Amino acid sequence: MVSVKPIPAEVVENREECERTIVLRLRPERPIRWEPGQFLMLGISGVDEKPMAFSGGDDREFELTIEIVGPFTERCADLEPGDVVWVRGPYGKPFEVRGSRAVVVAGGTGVAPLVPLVERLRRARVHVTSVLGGPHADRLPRKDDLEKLSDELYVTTEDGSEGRKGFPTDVLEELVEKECPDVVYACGPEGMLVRVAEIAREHDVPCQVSVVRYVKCGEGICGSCALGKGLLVCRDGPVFWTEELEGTEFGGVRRDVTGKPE
Amino acid sequence: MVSVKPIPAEVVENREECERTIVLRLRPERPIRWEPGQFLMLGISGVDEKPMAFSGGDDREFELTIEIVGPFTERCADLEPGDVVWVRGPYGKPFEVRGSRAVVVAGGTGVAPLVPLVERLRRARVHVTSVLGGPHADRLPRKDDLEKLSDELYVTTEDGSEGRKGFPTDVLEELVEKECPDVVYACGPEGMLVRVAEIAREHDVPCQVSVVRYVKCGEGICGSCALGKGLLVCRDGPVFWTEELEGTEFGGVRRDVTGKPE
Amino acid sequence: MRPVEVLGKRWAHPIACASGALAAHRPGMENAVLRGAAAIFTKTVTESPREGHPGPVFVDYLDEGYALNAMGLPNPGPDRMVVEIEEFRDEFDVPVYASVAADGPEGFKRLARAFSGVADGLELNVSCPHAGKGYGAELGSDPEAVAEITEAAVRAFDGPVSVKLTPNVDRETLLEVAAAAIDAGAEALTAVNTLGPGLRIDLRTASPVLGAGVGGLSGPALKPIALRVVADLALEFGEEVEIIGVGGIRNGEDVVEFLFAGAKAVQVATAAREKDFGDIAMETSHILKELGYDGPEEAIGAALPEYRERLRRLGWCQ
Amino acid sequence: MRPVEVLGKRWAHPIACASGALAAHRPGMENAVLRGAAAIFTKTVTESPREGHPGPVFVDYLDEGYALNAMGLPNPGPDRMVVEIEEFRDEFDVPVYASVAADGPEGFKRLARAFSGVADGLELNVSCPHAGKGYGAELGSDPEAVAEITEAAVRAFDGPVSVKLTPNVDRETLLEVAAAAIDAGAEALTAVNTLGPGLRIDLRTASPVLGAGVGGLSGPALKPIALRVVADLALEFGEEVEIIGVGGIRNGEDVVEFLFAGAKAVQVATAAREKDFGDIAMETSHILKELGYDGPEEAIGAALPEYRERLRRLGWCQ
Repeated sequence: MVSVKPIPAEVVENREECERTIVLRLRPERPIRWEPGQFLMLGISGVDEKPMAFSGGDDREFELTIEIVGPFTERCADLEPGDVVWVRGPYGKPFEVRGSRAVVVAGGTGVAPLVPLVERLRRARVHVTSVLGGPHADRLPRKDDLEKLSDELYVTTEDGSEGRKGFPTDVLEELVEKECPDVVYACGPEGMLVRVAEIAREHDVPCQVSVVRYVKCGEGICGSCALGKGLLVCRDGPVFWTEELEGTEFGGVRRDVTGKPE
Repeated sequence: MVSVKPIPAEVVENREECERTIVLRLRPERPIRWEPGQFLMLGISGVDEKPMAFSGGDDREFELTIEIVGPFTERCADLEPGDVVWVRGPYGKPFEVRGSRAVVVAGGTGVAPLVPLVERLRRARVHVTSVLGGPHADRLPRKDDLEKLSDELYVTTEDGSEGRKGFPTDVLEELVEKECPDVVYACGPEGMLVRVAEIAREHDVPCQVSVVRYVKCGEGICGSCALGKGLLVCRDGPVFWTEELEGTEFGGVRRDVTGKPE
Repeated sequence: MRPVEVLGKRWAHPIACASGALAAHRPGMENAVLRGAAAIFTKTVTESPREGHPGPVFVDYLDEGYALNAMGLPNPGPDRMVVEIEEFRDEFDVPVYASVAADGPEGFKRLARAFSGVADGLELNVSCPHAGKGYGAELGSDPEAVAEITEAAVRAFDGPVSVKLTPNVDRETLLEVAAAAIDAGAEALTAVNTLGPGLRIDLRTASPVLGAGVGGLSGPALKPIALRVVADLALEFGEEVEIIGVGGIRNGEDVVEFLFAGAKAVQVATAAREKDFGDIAMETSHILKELGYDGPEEAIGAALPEYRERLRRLGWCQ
Repeated sequence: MRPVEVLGKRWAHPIACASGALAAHRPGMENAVLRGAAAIFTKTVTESPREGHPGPVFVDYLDEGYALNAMGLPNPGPDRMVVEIEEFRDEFDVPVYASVAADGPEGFKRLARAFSGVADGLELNVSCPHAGKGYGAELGSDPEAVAEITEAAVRAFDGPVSVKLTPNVDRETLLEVAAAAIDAGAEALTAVNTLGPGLRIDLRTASPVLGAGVGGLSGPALKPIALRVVADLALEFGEEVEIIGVGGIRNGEDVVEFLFAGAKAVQVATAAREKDFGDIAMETSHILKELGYDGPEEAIGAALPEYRERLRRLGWCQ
């Protein structure tokens, strides 16, 4: 029987990436083979455990891009090199590499799984245009990495403090017309993902999005991340082709930790 | 972790071999790879389970030579083709093939593991002289098989009703002088084995004997078959080089099912 | 496979989704049904919504035969679960049973009322080994508490009630608890909840692996314990109640073992990780046929005569 | 590794041969010691010799994390076991503890007398799950019975007494049983005996696999249960008694987990199938060093502060 046990991982680096966002570099006791789009469960002993997307690095040492949003992620921010955390994974299905021209749309910390995706796409000789959006100039995580990795990067901020004023979907609309991409990849707030899916559908471009739901067990048992139509985010996702999501709670119901719609 | 679970085996044949002795031919649900000298635990549901040496055949269908000595073996005698018994194994260490001339000494049902041993030896081009002893002419199990398989067969009976009057060890004494074997193999009553070991030692011939003790778990846990000097019959035996047995209870203490010396 | 009648409903086959697995809300129920579950037992609902324990809530030691979990009964509360069940019913015609837990008869009564006319039956969770003070197995190891709770629920609910038992009691107490549940009106017994709780310790941090500290043991290693409980219940009460087996079931052979032990139907939880309920049902059907049984009903309790015989030898049975 | 003081004796390291494994008689004890056991707990001795249950007495489901056994306490009786221990002592200077079982205080008293001046200590087996009516776990789930038995044995024996506990009770009963044993004079608690009993059924014959019908569950899957019991006992009684951990220990990491949970020493049974006690001791020594502990004594209870913290959240601890 395959078993995914928590293993210790040493914090190698914990850097402030931008406002309220850190990048945690971990070295697990044993290598973990992962693909862009997959996630692991990150545990801090005595605190809690949360799903986090792989966000760069390799099997022996990888990065997580973490937004500080509550008690658990605040504890993540306090981690120092040499500290031990616990990781189990990898879980979930990765992004699929397809075609020769891709547009990658990142909303805030949604950039996390997209950094290694862009790297993978470029290695597969796919032309990548990336769009990164955030509320303002200090909330554009992994901007430098995306810039370095992508063929082209567009930046948007809601207040116009950097790049274009507005939303990454504004840029996407232009890009799908101009660039005629073979595929669109996106991760970010669900509202943004819904809009990305619409734009892609309107232009008949296949589109993969990485969806966030309460993932508790990570193993497809507890049901908390069920999305409808038989889909579980932890097993069947978190990356879905947008047509798979039709008729599910994607873009509709979001549930809190008790399972109640928010 | 390696696991040896009971598997069903179908009775293919149950033939009366000679007085109070049957040969049971079994076809296990899955093949069992065994070597001459190894044994299995034979279970009859709701009755009991006992160790039995492999006594011929192959991985897919093998034979057991069973003396009827009590309630369990009486039930064995009642088995009919199509009946299902349970087997787990193989357990124990097999005989070692060595040299080019061997003498094989069988006392009564002790012949059980020796039939396939002789077959194996002949396949390895070892010259085999066998000795089979029993109380009288109707208690010489597997005589025909041994005769066919061995280069030479000597038979002894205590009452002289067949072959030489006396014990197989009488023949062995002559053979070790005459044949100068490289190795002696024996299985049978412990008194006989002790004598075989003495004769072999006197003539400096290496000797392997198969020892019988109460084997209950078969897995080296319960300790019932411990022989002294750290040896367990089920794991380190049942086949031992006679020098391994020095200082053990072999030839001395025999214990009943409670562990008490008999 | 032939349908079976369980807890007052017709199930397409004897394999349901266990409480704790998948059916956290409508989409969870949907997942279980689309993967072939013949009936749904919801995640346990408490009087107020619960967030559950901190993580890790599930740790997979399946290479050692088990998993530990301490979800901590996360649930949206009865009002919302009623809506989830109703929405589910709009789409699917599959029996849904509500698993409920409270800290005493009053709470169980209120929950029973909430699900009256909504769920096809109730399963009383008096057996969760990690629910904490006043909940779960603490109640379920006390025959008097079980009697009061069962009576309260049976009176307040308009359908069949099953009591889910804890295996973490001695043999005598188990039979007393079961008798108490039956006397109080339970129509079925669900056997068993997870074992323990169990503890695993991180050596690096010298602290428990699970967020809650301890968790219930599930998976293949639970099966022999669950089977024994089912067989003991079936010998003693098989004529009076339906027994629903749960614990470590992964395949058709496991299901048949439970049927032979006296279970009328079974539930699957941990194995949902790797297998669809429908596949297990297919396997069950094949194995029953191979063994010469026309359907699951015929196989129920097939091993009990011989089991009784063995217990007699141990002095545990007349 | 540094020696440890357990049950009044100096053990070379904290890993002993558990009762039930190997030490059926002198050659069995010899096997355990030659393979590195620091102390020997004999197979359980009853007032009269016993043949044990019909086979199979042991079934190996270790690919599912467990084994089931129902040896049925085969033993040569106290008179003979005394001789076996004395013969063993002529050759080896290793502590030997006699495991004993009877159906009440009188029997335990007689056994305690028989081993006085012979064994270095007694282990009271009130926890075997398949010994049958009147024996084993039936007694060990009743605090009063345990109190009487322990008192009788302590009075009649001239050395330390450990009570071996059953895990097959609820948390509250477990602590009551332990308290009863301690109040009656037990100097140590051995935790735990095998789980269950468990049942597996042959599908072909529709009957139990084990000769006795049911058997105790041992192996890796027992470990989390045993660890939780050890930790619960250590939190509650750690100052008053020595705790000897047993259940599913296969390697050095397992031993350290038990030390962290509060065990002063451990016993190994099922894993003796695949590994020598001495190898497990070596592994333990390495791991302790890696983790920065000078010896086993320092590691005892290292996880208890955090364990207590988690139990507090569950309301199970002050």
